[in-house]
Amino acid sequence: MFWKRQIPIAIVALVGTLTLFGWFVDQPDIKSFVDDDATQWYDILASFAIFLGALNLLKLQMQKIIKRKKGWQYSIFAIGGFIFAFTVGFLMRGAYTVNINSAGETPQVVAQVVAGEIGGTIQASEVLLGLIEEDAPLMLEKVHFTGKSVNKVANQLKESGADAKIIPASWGAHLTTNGSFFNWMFFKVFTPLSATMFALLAFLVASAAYRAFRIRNFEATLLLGSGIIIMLGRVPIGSKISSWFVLYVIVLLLGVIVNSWKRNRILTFSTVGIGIILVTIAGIYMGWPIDRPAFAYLPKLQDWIYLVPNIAGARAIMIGIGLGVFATSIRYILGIEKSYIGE
Amino acid sequence: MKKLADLVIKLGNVDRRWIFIIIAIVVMYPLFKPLGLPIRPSESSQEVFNTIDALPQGSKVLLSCEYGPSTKPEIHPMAIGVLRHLFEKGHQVYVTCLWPDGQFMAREALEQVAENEYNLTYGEDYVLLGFRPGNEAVIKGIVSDIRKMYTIDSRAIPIADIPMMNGITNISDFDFLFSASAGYPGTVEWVQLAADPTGIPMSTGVTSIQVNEVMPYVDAGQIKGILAGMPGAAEYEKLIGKPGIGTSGMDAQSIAHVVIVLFIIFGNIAYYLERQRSKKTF
Amino acid sequence: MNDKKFWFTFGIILIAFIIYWLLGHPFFIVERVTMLYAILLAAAMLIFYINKAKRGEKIYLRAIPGLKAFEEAVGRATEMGKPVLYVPGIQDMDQVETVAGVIILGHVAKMTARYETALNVPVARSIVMKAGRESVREAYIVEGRPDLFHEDMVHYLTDDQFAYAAGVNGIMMREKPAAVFYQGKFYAESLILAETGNSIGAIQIAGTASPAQIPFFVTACDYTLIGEEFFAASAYLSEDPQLIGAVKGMDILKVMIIAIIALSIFLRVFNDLGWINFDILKYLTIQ
Amino acid sequence: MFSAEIVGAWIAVFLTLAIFSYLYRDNPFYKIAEHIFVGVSAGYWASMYFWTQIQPNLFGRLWPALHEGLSLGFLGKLWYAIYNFFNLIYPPAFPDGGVATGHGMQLTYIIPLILGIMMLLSVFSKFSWFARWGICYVVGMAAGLRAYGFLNSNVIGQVKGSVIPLVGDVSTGAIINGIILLIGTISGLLYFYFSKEHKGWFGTVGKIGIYFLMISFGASFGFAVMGRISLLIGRFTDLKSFGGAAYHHASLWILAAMVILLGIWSFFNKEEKATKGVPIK
Repeated sequence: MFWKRQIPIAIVALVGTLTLFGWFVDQPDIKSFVDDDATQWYDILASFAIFLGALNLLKLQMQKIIKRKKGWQYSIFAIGGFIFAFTVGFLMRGAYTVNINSAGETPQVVAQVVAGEIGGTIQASEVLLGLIEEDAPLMLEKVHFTGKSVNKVANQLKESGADAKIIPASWGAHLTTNGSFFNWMFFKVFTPLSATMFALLAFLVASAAYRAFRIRNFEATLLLGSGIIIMLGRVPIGSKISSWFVLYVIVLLLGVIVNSWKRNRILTFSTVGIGIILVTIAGIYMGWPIDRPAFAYLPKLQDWIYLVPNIAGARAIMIGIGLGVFATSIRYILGIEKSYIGE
Repeated sequence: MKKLADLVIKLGNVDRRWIFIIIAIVVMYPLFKPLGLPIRPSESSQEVFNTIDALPQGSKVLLSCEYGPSTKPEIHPMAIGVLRHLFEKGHQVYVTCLWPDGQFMAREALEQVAENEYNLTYGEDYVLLGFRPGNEAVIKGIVSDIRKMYTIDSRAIPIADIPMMNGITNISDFDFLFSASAGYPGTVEWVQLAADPTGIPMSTGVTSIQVNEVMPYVDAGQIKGILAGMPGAAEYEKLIGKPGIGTSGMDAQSIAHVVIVLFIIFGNIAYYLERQRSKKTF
Repeated sequence: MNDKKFWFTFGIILIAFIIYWLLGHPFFIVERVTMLYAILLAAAMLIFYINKAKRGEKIYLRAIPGLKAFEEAVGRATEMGKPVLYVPGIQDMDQVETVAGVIILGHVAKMTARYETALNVPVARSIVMKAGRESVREAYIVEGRPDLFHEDMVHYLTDDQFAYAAGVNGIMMREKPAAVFYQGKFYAESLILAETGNSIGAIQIAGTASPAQIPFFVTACDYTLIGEEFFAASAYLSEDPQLIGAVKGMDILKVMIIAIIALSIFLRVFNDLGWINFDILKYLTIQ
Repeated sequence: MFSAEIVGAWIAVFLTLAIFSYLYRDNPFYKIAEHIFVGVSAGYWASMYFWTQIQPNLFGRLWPALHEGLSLGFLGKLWYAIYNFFNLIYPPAFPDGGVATGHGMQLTYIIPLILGIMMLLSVFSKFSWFARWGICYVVGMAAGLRAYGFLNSNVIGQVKGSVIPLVGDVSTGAIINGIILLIGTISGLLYFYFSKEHKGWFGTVGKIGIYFLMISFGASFGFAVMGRISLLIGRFTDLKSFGGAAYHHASLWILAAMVILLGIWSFFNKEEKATKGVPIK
């Protein structure tokens, strides 16, 4: 129990206290440990946690396959995907380029190979080869995924008389070198998958707008109202909607409110009627400018909602969250809250 | 009247796949046939522009990329816009990433803007320090000693060999901080651990979803202005006078918003009619 | 005032700090002293009320409207002879919200045991499944209906977000529960779930602290426990003194914050008018 | 003809459309794409974290590259013997002569290494508690950082933001807005006050508070919709470019193939369709 329970709690208390009060200490040794080394340890452990996650995933998917659980066939794709990414990340450099140090005796032949390699005309390649100097070799832009394919090109170049050298990307940089295999995986496999997962939500939001966002009570009315104003006012089309149109809509809404409040037809119709007449008179008098009165012009109205009542609400939530996180953190440090070890 | 109400109620319960198709068409159409709606910069985007515009020439700017492919449509145009503005003014740009994906995004943006458009030199005008894992701890490391966090950059070049890293030891050596952020860790952590404790001026560009989480900081002056989602990016493109991806998405964005608002209104009418009817039958 | 241990510790820390300060406070970043006071004060407040609750002193918590609706919803499901569906979010037990969700699950299970209504709890993490089972089992035993409990009430679907959402949707379409509870940590799947629940006409009660998902729940569900309400609800239902004490402590902190805002505004007005020479804003900026 | 770029485009289009096919209904294409995603992202994350942190900042500190002419003592030789063993197994991360990432040797970093290895061992159920120490370090540190950060920026910073100027060089409009902001913040905070009944004036304050919160949630709602549409626009832009002649119209071909295959699949899986997907009223 001691190792499983007391020590972990002590670690949290010690590290937490050190980090929290490290903010106030100006002693170089402590400061350097708290600010630099302790944070580095944290980063390193965070990295190990990622590996742990990957191992757990493999374990789970393997179990699914071995026990032939429902849908186990799909787990093969998960494991296959992992093996592919792991190979590209750890076992293959996936990025080789060729440097030509000199074109040798027969630049025309070399130019032919170069043109085949990077595309473009033979003349253009000859010009490129002409630029080679002592310390400035020509770097061919094409990146090869495998050593085999780059060897082929290098050999061709050598056969045509050039002095060519294969330059592999260094380990670590191979992840983001432009054109590397890992880079290719990121943009061609990882990107479409993760981006499309999120894009699905646009459709689901639309369908929820149609079928689930209901005005049930006053709170929901406020919410949908401010949401609609933000949605229209934030985008260019909002500035094309006349403030007079918005005023007429407000009058109609007023009628709905009066109707649900008093349930009196005469009162409702007279409210709407008078409202429409007033707005029309004001409109004729002012000459129907699109952006006035400003409070009914969507971009302006949107800005006000966004900057005043919205911030008020968001600030109340922010302070609440701040207090909540503070309280939870203090409870962790003091060892009162132990849910992170499953208690 | 009754028939109309019947129709509305029936339409209110239409298979949702019809709605999916409508949205797909509405978003796709303007991409092929742009409408060219005018863009008006909002106050908070203007503030970002003014802050960056007022930086003295040759300032050292830390740009942090915390977004990935899933949020690229919103944040990438901002990163590009801000980079263009910074390079136009001749500032030095240091790029860090708190998200692993951010490194790819940053490289793409730098390639497009720094290399192709401005022909700048790596290591003198801009540097991509790259990604380091550890979330807020990385920020804390950059604040106290960037050289312990980054001994090599994303191209595996030692920091000592990069000319523009001369004299940079921690965050106080930078003049400005911009966080292009799509979530955790991101803007909130930069405010809490860098901008507030050290006082470095900071602006941010965030995804729409995050805006409300960050707005109180903007109002309290902890952040100087904010670019909010794709429209924020379009506004920034308008401010620097270089339309890009953000601007071209605005037509589709506008129309889709109108359609969704109409959906909400129509859905509620159907709901109202239906409720009226069920009240009568019981 | 009768918390001797608390005041004793408090006194020792205070005296130690005063001595340290009088010794010339070596290695201390003086600009951050406001923050130190704030941390000590806030932490002391929390600990004080947690201790108070632990000692068994009664702390009043107001009724939360959404919580009353729980009983109504279960009651209606009973009348209609349909099951109750409970979704405890998609995250693991390391999230505070999931913990709160499991605590509330126990409460709902008590009601379904009393009313003899079927309960269905699909979960997305295996640890949540274990915790949820324990909590439901205990509720049924407490209500004296262990015969109605069976393990499959709480069952694991899948870890993946959208696959889980699709699975829960399937359950809703097939079983047509009359009451659906969403209590826990939710992300984008919130609107998928709430929309489906809405289309089958169930009473829906949600509770979450993720600000970005609250709007979808508010518009699509009948009742929503918002943010801190949700945590307070779990404290209220679990009757755990540590949680209740913390809720009370945070309440007091909120009042103090409001008081500080009010005071600071006065001080600022006086300073701006030149009546006093004290700029409060300087003390509220901590670098 | 079949360059990596074009093959990649076809794969990207296939994966994109496979995920979109979920909108029709849950189907094998979606499930395949989803599982590939899970696997690839795990491998991707592991590679990124290893090459950006563990290799340069952990191994680089434990076994830094030895400068020429530097002689090691017995213990030093022993220490590097361990390294040479790693070098034998996986030379890319452990090149000959030490990891050259500019660090000096710092043996205190053995502690995170041990904690990290313990974390990995926790995959075996017997050692499952091994992970606790590492997790606790992370939890403790996060708690210390956050307690300060949140109290400073989210509480004190916001208190400062609420202290609005009422006199001096401020317009009337700004004062009115400031007061609305203040009322909203305070009433919003009081809505979350639990240890007093919301009745009488206090109830009214709470009501005002919830109205402000609702307006704020409304804004979040508007922004959420906005964000999701933006992401869809981004995806369609990509599909559009992959539909071009440069990629042999990948988007169109794969779309057509997928529609046909889904049609066939639906035809053979009709029974399920009756219970799933179709909205019920």
